[in-house]
Amino acid sequence: MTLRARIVVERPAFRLDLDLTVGRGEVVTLLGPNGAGKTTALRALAGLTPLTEGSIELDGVRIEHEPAERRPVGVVFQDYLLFPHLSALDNVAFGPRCQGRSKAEARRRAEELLDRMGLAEFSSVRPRRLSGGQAQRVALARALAVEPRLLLLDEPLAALDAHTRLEIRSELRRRLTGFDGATVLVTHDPLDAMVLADRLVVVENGAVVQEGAPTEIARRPRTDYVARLVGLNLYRGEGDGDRVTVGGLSFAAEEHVTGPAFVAFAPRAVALYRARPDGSPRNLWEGRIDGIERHGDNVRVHVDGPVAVAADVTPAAVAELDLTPGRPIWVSVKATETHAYPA
Amino acid sequence: MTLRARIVVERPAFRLDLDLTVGRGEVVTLLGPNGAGKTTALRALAGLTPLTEGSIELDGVRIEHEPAERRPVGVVFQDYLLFPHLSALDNVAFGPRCQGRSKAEARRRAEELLDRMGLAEFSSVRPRRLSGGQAQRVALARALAVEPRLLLLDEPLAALDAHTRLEIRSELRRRLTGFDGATVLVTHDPLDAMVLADRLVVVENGAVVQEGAPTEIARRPRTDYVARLVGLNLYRGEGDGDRVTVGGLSFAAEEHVTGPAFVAFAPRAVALYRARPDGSPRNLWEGRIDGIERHGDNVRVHVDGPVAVAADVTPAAVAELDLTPGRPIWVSVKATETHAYPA
Amino acid sequence: GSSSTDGAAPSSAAPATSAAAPAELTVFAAASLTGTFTELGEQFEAANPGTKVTFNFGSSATLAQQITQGAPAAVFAAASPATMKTVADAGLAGTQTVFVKNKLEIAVPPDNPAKVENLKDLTDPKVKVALCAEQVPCGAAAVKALDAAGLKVTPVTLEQDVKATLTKVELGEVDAALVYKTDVIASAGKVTGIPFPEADQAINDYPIATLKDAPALAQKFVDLVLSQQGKDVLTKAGFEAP
Amino acid sequence: MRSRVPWLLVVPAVLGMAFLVLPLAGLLVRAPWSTLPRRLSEPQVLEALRLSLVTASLATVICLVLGVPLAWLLARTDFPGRRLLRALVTVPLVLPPVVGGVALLLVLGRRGLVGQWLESAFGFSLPFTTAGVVVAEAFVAMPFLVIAVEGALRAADVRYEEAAATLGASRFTVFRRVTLPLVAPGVLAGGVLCWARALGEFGATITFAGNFPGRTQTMPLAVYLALETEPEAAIVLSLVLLAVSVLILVALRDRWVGAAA
Amino acid sequence: MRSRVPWLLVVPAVLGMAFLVLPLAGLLVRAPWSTLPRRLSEPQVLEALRLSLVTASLATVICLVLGVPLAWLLARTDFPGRRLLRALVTVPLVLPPVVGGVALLLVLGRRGLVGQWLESAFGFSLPFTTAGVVVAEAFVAMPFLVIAVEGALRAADVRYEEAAATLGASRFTVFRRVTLPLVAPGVLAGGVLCWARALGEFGATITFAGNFPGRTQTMPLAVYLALETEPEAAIVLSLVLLAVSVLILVALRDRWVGAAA
Ligand SMILES: Nc1ncnc2c1ncn2[C@@H]1O[C@H](COP(=O)(O)OP(=O)(O)OP(=O)(O)O)[C@@H](O)[C@H]1O
Ligand SMILES: Nc1ncnc2c1ncn2[C@@H]1O[C@H](COP(=O)(O)OP(=O)(O)OP(=O)(O)O)[C@@H](O)[C@H]1O
Ligand SMILES: [Mg+2]
Ligand SMILES: [Mg+2]
Repeated sequence: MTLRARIVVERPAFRLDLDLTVGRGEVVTLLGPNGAGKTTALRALAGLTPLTEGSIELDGVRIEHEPAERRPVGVVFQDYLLFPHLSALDNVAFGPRCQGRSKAEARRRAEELLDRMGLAEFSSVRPRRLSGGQAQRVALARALAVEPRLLLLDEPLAALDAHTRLEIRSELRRRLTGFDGATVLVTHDPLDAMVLADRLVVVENGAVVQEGAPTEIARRPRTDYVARLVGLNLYRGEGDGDRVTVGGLSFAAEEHVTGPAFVAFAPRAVALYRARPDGSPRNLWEGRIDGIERHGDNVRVHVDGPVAVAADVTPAAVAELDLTPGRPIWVSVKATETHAYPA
Repeated sequence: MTLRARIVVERPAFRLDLDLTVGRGEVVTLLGPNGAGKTTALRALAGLTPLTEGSIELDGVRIEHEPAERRPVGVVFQDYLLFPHLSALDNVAFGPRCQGRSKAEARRRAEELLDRMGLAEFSSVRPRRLSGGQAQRVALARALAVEPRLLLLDEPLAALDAHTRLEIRSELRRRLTGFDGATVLVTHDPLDAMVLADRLVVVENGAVVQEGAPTEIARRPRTDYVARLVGLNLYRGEGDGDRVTVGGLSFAAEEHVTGPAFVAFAPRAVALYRARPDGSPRNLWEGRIDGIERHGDNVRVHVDGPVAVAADVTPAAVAELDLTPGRPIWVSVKATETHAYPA
Repeated sequence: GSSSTDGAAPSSAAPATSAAAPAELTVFAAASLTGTFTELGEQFEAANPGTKVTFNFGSSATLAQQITQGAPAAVFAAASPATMKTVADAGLAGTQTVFVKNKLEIAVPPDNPAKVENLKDLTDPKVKVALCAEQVPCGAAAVKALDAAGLKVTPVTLEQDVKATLTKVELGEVDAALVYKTDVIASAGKVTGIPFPEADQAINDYPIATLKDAPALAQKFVDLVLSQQGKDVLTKAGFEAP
Repeated sequence: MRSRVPWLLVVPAVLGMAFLVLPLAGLLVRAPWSTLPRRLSEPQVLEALRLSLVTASLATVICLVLGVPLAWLLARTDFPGRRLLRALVTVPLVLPPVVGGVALLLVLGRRGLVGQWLESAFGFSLPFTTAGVVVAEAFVAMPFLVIAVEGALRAADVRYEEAAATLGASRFTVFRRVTLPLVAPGVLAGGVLCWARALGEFGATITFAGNFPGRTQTMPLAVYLALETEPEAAIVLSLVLLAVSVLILVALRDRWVGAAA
Repeated sequence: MRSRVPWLLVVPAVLGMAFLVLPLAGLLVRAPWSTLPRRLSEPQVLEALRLSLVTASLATVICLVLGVPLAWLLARTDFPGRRLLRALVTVPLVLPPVVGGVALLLVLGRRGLVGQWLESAFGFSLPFTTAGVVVAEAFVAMPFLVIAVEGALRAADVRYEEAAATLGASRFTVFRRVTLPLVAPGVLAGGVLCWARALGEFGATITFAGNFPGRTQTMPLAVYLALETEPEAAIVLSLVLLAVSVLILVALRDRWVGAAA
């Protein structure tokens, strides 16, 4: 393990308590809702926020008492924090200079990095004149320039446009692959998380709620937040082998579970009917439409009832079924599309 | 038309020249790569950057000579710019106060808005203590509080997590629907753009390159940037009815076009083969693998050759075909998945 | 030379006459008169119940400037005839009278480290000497005295006023200085004064005058200063009668 | 968690501190402490102290009211001659205070350019009054405030002001509700400089307002007179002035820091 | 594009400007211009001017070297007694300059606490030397620098310093390469205050360093003495001092503003 940390930070109205291990060359992504404590965790790792308790071990060395400047850590901040008085080039060359490289060497290295970020022509520009995305890329280059053994990124791709994002994501991916240190990344974007992360750590309210490979988490979310994140409907109930009881409903699922269990299915697996359907789908209940919004090419319908559920239907269906908020509606999910797993 | 503007801003190394019209209740999204001039355009509309040339007409009144504070405009800035010395509540109440409302009234209105943003408990908190996403939501509430007739949003959802984003997107959508003024929104996120926009304006290098309904643009991108944005492969060639010639290749497509034409197809429509396939697909050429990256559940393979192309394949296929960068590969696209339209 | 008003009956002899309205008298006086005039002021108030004497002490030059700019002063007591002349030239001064003279002494620290005994010792380059600047009365007097003795002294500093000069001696920064006898007395043993004969050729006159539009009370105050009672207070402080 | 001590900063800082504080120690050592109680019970001393505090505070208020807008004008607007005006603001700093007093007499004195008009129109004359002391102190102290506040304004992020403008705030509202709170530390620093300078003001005050006990005799003037008669008393008086001002500054900072946290 | 004029700001700003500049106008009106050429050709005047500029600049350099780190210490670190020290920094501001000069003599004079040791060890004594002038000016002017810079440091965003620390910068490097450039406007403002105050310094200088033409007689001393005999000459000398300082400040600003843009 490269990084092994227990991070406890106490704030007046908030407590963060995370165990975090990151292997050699591994990329761990912290995913969590706003205010979950992701930034706080990164700051603690970087040495900018003192730990209330806990320890941080990097390559076998305890660093929690080292000051920030002596931790072999590179940080990309959520709002860039590029030095306003230095050109893009000098921002990037700052770290190498601090590491004792000659001015020429540091500038050469910075030029190379900016070039790789597609910013060669902006090297003499001050941050105030950079657009949001340009600034973000300079910040990324600046953090990479110190060749850190622990790389911390707080929403590194948030300000990038889709085009640039693809490129920078690949660039980042490539850097991270050739990087034998540990990487901790914070993002809100499930796609970024899925693409970049070897392992996801989902944080809510200062604590880890789920941890694992992206595909595993996408398949078996354990909290409402994660479920929504990956676009699933998720409920917690009690399994008795065949069926899982949630609220007043009893769900049939692909898998057999006994004891506390989760039930999950995708919004596109949900069918809506004006009248009670006759057919065979065994998971059926009546609800009331709560809200409707466009979602990609489809329409996402939120239905209240014994359980709240999201359904994706085609725009044609909306017109055909005359779906309007407040209207009662029948909801059905096929058992073959419903997954159950132990809670 | 509510907003009718010609915005020309000249900078040492940059020229922005946009024509923009937004109808009553319409939401227009500016989409474009970093540095395209989106923020500059919003600043000009808000009165923060002077026009070099052009005019801005809002509800039939010319406002380009009005100072910012007398334009009926609300702005959400890219980096929030919440007043650090005021609580969240006072930040939101600032606008109503400036409009001459009583203190109590302004605060009531601000409380209501914060509540709707799910931030009721943070109303007495200073911005420095808010997490990134919380701050963004306060900024949104602050802009909405002045009941503007032109609402300008610079990446309003960028810092929100997927969960909150869904909610705030709906909230925003609802507000915008009940809002009979004009809305101009800048975003990098194609999903946000597709969901929120009635019309997309794609800006590159200071000029409009494409404009239209989201679905239309998604179906028929006219620049490489837009194509990548919506996840399509796009080429420009010469049609002679049956076929379109691009570089050395001749594409068969669903549609018949004569003269300058675009050819577009999705990465998932592309099939890869180790050896020349025998079957009937008529669009076939040999290339060389340029890069491979995970993309959602699939793998995206970039192939160089007579034209550069992106292909989405399953992880299983990667193993089976032993896809590694540098390896030669055969590429084929079915004519039925290939679309052609006039350039 | 002094002018006429000598010998008039001391006004303090008629206490009851002007008791009617409480009257205020503003006296502008050189800073070196602070101690003596404050005492005389108290005596004047005691002798003229219902009157209040207000002093404005400062550098004579500043006071002259203030008076020519319209300051509401009734009496001006200057530390040099030159400053009084400024006021007189502006047509603001009544009759001028020299009421005291001040004489120079050599001031040395009590331990007298440079063993200074007379004016000639000050010419020794190893002795650090402070003089007043030529522009202020004590400096002008020092130049006169040295000229009279035919000596040339190179001081380390030319001070703005006597007090500053004296401070340098008190703190031992200089070995000797030329200051007024009154200052040596006021320093209460922190410096030792050495009289020297050439001082008689460099005596500084202090003129006093009532000012234009002054109330009758002003002349009474001047009379008190010139009276024997006034002389007593002033000579006790080291001033010499004119 | 703390870094190594940055000696290159701490050593000069400590030297600087010593340079400022040692002379004070010299005064403390030499002061005739035994006479302190007697001094403090003299009504004249207390009166001078009160007058000093009152006039310095009033002068600071005037400087804030006129100086902060002036700093804003110099920092945020562009008009012909602004650069020259900005340099002229430093004039009262460079002017020897006694000359400053003379200049004030020439303008506001009974026979001055503006003063004679004040006198004939309102029968009101500034010199030799407590108001005159306030004017003299404000004149000498205002540049400190203006320059400090202008520096703070230039260092502040104007984008917050832009955000306020889009919310409908007039330039004055922007100034009052956004700019001013953002540069509060700079205004406080300037205010402290200004108040302290006013409190120690001597030359312009004695020249313009004279030296009348209870009316225009502030502590520095009392110290000057004490130097004439009893030099050691002057040291005691100075120390009293210092002690009071340090106490007030410590109390103020606490209050202010408390309010801002 | 411009807003309406914010009268509530412009009116007090113009009043403030008038208050600062009018007395100068008074001086200009009264100055005996005809004697100006003669004055300017007097070698003593030029010498005093040169000495003033040199000593004020040296004093400013000393203040920058010692004062900026001191401001940093007060703004960025926490140690017991910091609040008291911060208040003590203002002491030389409040101290009447003449008393300040006495305090310096008590410490650095021939028989002072430190001075007697300097004299016996190096045969070196500060009073009555040009170095003494620099010391006196630095003592009086340093608080202006420290307070202005501390204000600027407090208003600056510490997150940039954090970012620099994560890039491996020691606290001193952070200070030199990030903090200092960020607060440059504040340091400039403080430096201007400091220089101007040093240039106008009179009381402490004459008390500590004495008055000897060519060695310790700066312009304010020359002005003061001229006031004693020829008030009009004093006005001319003051105006010369003002004109030179305004010229230098305008030139400096232009240069500095040019470099920052
Ligand atoms: N300086 C501070 N003092 C006190 N509380 C703070 C401070 N900074 C953040 N908080 C609080 O700590 C909690 C965690 O904040 P943090 O910035 O770590 O969240 P986050 O997960 O990064 O959120 P986001 O995704 O919105 O950036 C929040 O509730 C926030 O209000
Ligand atoms: N103050 C300025 N002075 C000069 N050039 C500027 C300034 N601000 C921005 N620019 C330049 O103008 C161009 C447009 O910038 P703008 O911020 O409008 O881009 P954007 O489309 O908002 O990009 P992003 O999506 O990255 O925020 C960029 O090339 C940028 O470098
Ligand atoms: Mg965060
Ligand atoms: Mg932008």
